[in-house]
Amino acid sequence: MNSSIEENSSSLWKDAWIKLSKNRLALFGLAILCILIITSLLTPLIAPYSYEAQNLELGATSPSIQHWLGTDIFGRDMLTRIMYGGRVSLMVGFIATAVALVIGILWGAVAGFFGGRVDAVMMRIVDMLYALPFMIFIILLMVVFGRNILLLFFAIGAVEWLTMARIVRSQVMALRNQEFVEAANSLGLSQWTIIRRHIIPNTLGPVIVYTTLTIPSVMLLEAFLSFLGLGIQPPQSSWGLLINYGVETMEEFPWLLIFPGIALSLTLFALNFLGDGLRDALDPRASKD
Amino acid sequence: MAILEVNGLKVFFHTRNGTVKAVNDISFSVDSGETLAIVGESGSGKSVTCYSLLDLLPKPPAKIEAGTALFEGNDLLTCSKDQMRQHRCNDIAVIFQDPMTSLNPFLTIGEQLIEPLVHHPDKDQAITRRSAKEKAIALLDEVGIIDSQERFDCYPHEFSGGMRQRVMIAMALITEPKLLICDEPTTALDVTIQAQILELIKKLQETRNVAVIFISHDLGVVAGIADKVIVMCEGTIREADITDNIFYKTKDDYTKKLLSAIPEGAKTLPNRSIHGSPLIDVSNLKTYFKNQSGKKDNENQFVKAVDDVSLAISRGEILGLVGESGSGKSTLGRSILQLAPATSGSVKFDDQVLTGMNAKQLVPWRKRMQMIFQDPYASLNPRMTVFETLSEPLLYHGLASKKEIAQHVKQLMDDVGLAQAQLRKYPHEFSGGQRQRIAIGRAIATKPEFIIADEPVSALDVTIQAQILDLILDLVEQHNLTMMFISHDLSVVRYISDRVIIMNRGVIVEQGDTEGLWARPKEPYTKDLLSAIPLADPRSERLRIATR
Amino acid sequence: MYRFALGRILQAIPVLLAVITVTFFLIHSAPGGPFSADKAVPPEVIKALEEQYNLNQPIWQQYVSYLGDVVRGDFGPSFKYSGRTVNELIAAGLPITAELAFYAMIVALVIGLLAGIGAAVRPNTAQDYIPMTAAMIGICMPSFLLGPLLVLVFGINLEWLPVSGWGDIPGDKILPSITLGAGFAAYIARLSRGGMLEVLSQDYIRTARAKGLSETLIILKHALRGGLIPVVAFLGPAFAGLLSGSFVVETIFQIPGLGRFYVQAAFNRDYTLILGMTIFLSTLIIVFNLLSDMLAIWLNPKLRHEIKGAK
Amino acid sequence: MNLKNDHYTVFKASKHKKCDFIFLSILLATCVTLTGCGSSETNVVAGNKSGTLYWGNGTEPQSLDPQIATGVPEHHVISAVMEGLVLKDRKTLEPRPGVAKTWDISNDGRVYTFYLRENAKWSNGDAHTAHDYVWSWWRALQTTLGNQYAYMLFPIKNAKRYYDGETSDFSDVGVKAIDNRTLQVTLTNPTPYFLQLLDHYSLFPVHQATIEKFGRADERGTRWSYEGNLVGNGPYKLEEWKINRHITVTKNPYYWDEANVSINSIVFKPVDNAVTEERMFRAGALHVTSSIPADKIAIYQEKSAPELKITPYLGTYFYRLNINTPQLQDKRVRRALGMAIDRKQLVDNITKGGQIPAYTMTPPGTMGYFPESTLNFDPEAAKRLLAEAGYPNGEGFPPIEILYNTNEGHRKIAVALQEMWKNYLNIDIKLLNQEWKVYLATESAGDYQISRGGWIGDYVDPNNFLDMFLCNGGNNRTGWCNEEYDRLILEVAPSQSSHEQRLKIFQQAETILLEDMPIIPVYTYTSIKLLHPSVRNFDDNILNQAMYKDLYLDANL
Repeated sequence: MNSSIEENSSSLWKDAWIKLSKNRLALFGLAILCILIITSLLTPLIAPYSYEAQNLELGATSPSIQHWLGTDIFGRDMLTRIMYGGRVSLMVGFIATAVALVIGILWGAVAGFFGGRVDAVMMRIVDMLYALPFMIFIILLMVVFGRNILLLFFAIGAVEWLTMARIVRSQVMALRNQEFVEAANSLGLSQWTIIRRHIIPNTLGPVIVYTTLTIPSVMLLEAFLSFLGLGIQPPQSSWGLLINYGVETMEEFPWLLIFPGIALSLTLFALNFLGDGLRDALDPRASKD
Repeated sequence: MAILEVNGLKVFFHTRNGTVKAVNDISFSVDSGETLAIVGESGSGKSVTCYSLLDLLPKPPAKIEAGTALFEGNDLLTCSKDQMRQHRCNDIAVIFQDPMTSLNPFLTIGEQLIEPLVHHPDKDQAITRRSAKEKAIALLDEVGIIDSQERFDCYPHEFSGGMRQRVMIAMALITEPKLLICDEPTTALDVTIQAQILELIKKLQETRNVAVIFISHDLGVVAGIADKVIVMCEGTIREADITDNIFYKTKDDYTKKLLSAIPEGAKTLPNRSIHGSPLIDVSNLKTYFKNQSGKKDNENQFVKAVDDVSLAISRGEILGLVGESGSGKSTLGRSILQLAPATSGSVKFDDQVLTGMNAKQLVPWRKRMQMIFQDPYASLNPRMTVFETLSEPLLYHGLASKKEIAQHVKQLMDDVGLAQAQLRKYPHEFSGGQRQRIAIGRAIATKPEFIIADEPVSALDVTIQAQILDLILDLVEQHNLTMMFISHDLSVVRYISDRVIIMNRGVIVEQGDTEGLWARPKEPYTKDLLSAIPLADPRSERLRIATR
Repeated sequence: MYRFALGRILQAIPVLLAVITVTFFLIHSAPGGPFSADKAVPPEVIKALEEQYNLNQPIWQQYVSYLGDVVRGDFGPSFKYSGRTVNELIAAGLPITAELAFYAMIVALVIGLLAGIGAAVRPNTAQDYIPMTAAMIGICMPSFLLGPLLVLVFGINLEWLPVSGWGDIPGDKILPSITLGAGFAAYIARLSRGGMLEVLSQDYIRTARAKGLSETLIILKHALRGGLIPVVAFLGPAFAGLLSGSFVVETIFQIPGLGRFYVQAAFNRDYTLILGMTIFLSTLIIVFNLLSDMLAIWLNPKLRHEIKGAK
Repeated sequence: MNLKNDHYTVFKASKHKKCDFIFLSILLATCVTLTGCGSSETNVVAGNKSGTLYWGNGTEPQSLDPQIATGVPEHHVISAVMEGLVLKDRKTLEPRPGVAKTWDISNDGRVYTFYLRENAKWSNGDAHTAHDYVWSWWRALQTTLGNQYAYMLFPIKNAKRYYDGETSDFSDVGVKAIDNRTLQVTLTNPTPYFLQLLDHYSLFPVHQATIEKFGRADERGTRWSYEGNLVGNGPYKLEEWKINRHITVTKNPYYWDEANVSINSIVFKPVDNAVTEERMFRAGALHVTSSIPADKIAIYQEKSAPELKITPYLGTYFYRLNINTPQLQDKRVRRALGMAIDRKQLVDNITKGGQIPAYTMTPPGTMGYFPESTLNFDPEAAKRLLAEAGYPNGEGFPPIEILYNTNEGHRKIAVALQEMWKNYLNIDIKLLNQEWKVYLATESAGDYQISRGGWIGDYVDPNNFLDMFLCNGGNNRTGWCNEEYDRLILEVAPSQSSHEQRLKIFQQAETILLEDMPIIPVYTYTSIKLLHPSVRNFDDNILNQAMYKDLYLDANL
């Protein structure tokens, strides 16, 4: 009995995992994501070709035995390019979203919890950032800080956290007058503890759903920024960039668009299944199976 | 002749966790002009029975497995959707429990009233808006809405709870139904309002000669109005008989249990209060809120939730605080605990002034005073297990180390009567009574000296209520607690407290020793309150309704 | 309501001022001036130009005098489009972008609400899954992909619709509106589904049903108002998104709107034009957020009452 | 059973058909509103009937003031509404009479006398005289106007001195109206390409009265060149200018050669996205495009579509090497880089637009100039050179960075080069793209290692390409400086009496440039466009310049 009680200490997450493991669709999503992540990690070992070796005479060819997903206009193997692109895209997608998530949740939770002036000032800052011209901001960042992948995360995070903050804020506004928060107050818990333990876990549902939608759009934003010169540089690539280039030639070489598109869509669906599963798993009230 | 005859009704809920037999083979009948009361605790299937008659259950998961429900010879359970609309529109009306959520907040009450007339399924029977409005206003007058002409265009939130329930009744009656189903129509209302609404239903039933099915968990409520009573438990009928037989000659154990659970009489335990310096000393406390809807002139700028209240609570005393909704009783409780900032006045705890302290300074005092909240659904963090909920105050106040915590929590579980095996469960997996036990466990975790219990039993079934009250009394005894017990239910307060304070509109109306106050109420308001308490005694209830 | 609006407008002033300040110093610190070009420009020319546009003054002085001009409603001359004022350029582009945003909004609302309400009415059926899957793709389908796809199919292969322009040929507004609106339609579908599901499980819907009302009436009259509140709250941010997203669509379809001007201005370092447009777009975004909040209040009688009371 | 807590929605649909019908009709109504009714014929078909030419014109023109404007789209519009003293032959680019009916050149090649047409008029009917040129060129030399092409007038005697403020008396400048119909221009040196310059818009005449009506003569940003105001002397007059939509010009009834202008009006459409432009062309919205996406070229070539027009263009795509980069200071390294580029592969598989591999800075054939080059594709030799410079097989060679401005075409070339140098020389290359203005600032500041560059000739003469790399040339930007080279370009070449002699000097200079290799020529541009077959007399020339008045539309196509 004793040992089982010890396990209880972080049970929301533990229980969530148990519940998740019973949700077939979510597991499927998780499996796909794991496959993608593992493939990315192992890419340098298992990629069939070099991602940068060109064969200009070969040029763009449609899928064949040698090149399962065809080659791009430089004669580079698309499968290899997509595998390497996945490394960048997944990393950017997850890290930048995580940055946005942390800032957005904290900002929104603090603004919503304290309300009043604090809220007004914090949300006006969000309004202002919403209204700022993104393009100029990026160009300036690029110039002031030079080229840096960290900057890319910062730039994306700086944009994406705004909506997150708004979502969390409205959630928190609704939560902060709930009796269990008052109960926590009457226990004398510090404001920070209340936000951390009682408020934030209860905002997770919408946050998770928004997150699963954010990751793919972050991947595409990365393409846009790389295209502008912030972020990764050729011959490296990412799914977003591959799609971006693919669009230009979608009539001539449709496979250059279709395969990276499939890779991204697969991630999107996997994330969505996993996200819905996680949302249900993290909500103890949702039916248990 | 029976207007409605239900035979062998079975309604099951097919969920992913298995099948719940919500209603399992019940039969009953109602004659026109008759009032049938269905009494049972939550989960007994009483509401499901009635909703299944009007096809109002969510399907899936609900499924009507068997049975017939003949309304004037037509089976309601198998009729077509169009026929069902006809029945809903012409024959059977429902008054729902919560007038707060059962009226559409986005539409004026007038619009909602005339709807079934204007959009009648039979085009021939549909009438113009103008005549529908006339009819609705007449009906509003009848149910006791003053200024019905103007109120016709108001939205639900502009009405008080009682008025909303009157609107709801008008809405049910506007189509002149032959059968009226009242689903706990007074449960959400204050005791004086409850009396008025019961009276109104009774009166309307008599003038219109409709059949009524009255659903309630409270035997006291149905005592005065029911002709026949059905007692339901876990989907089956335990007992069905005429009212007097149920109350006076029951043989069924469950019915007996229900009857005995109704709190009656005075506190049986001795008053332990120690005279001398009081533990809590409140003087001239005022708690005002900025008025959101009032005008900005100086007089009405604030809602005076607590207006110049002074009181003292001795060590070991249980003080009952009674008032109707909006009387400021909860705000007073929160102000004493420094959860709602006081506008002026002082609160002393053990001779230490608490008002004006900041959050940090209050921490050591918080440990010594705790609160039990009304709603066991809302007062527990849905994402924390019992273990987490109970261990949080212990760890936070350093009352137990990580190693000992499991032991402490188990001890608490024992104290409040919960099985230790349930440590890992989440609040939603418990029943209301169990949840309230968790909340009580959390409140006593820090071994406080003073607890404010804010309507701790008002959301619970009557049998559970009795258990929880006993638990509270036990704990008070065991831990030598001082308590302020807030409630709108006078019987409960009488059952539990040594001394009573009656509050109305932010001020103390009357206070005194419990039994003394019951015997000799001075203020008319107190008298009104006391006389409105429904008794589980059909004869005296009938008499009281008749004499009023 | 007036008081509420006034309060929000007053709050907007510091926001706008901050936007102006940040943008002003951002663009002035970006490398490359408005007059640098591929072929080296003689220093005399640069000097003459800077003098003419007061760029030789200290930066704070430029800032103060710019603020003064803005207060007077004068956004100054464009540096790049010699002889044009910023006011004039905005006046030329705004109606087009506004129209595009408006049609896109209609597309988003019509498609989004149809899909969302349809899905909510029959949850967990094909009528729910298909539009919701489409919505998920729609949210992530970038317009730089959707636009060319639509052009290829409807413009070039089927020859049903024009491939570019705005108001030149009948029908040339369809593809841009759909391209811009699609992503938002997807959001609205999800929001309205969630909102409607929430409302349809409310007690008052049961009341309405018990009254014998038809399902159509219940959905259109009782459920829609409450169910659409999340959508209404989204309209403000959606409008901001439409404005900033219009750039891509304007480029794909060669629409002479503000979005293209904005980006060209950024690349040209046309300081006054960037600032003017930023101020203008920020104001629009603020105004539409306000309108969408006010609409949400107006839809909710309780909030309406509270706001009215506070007057 | 607590009904409220249940997830499932209480709902059954009964009147579904009705709902769907309502929704569908809303959707339908929206569609109809957006569509208008029916489709109409394409621009091209309509234009062929009405004599309207639809012209894809790149970006929105920033100004139509010929002494302020820069850029190709501006050029296209300005040369429709204005005209210089001399025109060019649409095929050979030989000078042809414009406003000047005839001209004399003095024997020493320094004095030009132009005889203007009697019937030359402004588009408002005003008389067009030799004085207009004196005034216009005076205006072109005002520093306050900020004319970036003022240097085009510098061959004229004292023009540079006047511009630099060394003399304030404009009568010192070698331009004189002898009478209303006679203009005499005196040059500093004999300048063989001077007649060509006269067809450049910076030397076009402007209408004094109109300019002064809208502001000072030397004031920028007046409204004289806008819709309804502009008065010109070209075959067309400005009819309508809708920002970012189109500029429409219609036949100018006062034009001296009005009788020979066939097309009634030209609509210039600013289309800055090549992919969109190509789609518009396919959909019949344009007669002429300004470009074509590289990947589309092959498709047109495969079906040998007559619409595709590829013509050599007077321009060179090259890379600048920053001489101050430590590993690039050795000219053997620079040569090695230059020799390890497989230009043929590049133009065949990457640019695909028929570009010509370039081994010299000046495009071959510029005014009869066919430079010889010591540069070729020779990876082995390149490897040897690199080894000699201390980097055998690229070992120890610090990674080097290519700067280019953000653009898909530049990216592709840089990516290909990166791989070639890696392949042939085993050296590591990084790529850096920057937004245009940032790139310009970086390049001008010399803050790069290798940078892509391009140069389009303003006039057809080797001088225009070679004088970029003078020590203090504003466009040099490589840090390279060679006194002998400067002397050849600045002193020796201008003083040559014969054309052949002059070209020999240029060859000498070019050889110095290529030996030292501060720049690596990559290819000679081609102008690639799509042209509808109904447009006739649109002949190819290396300036990609159309003679509007020669064009006509064949309505049968």
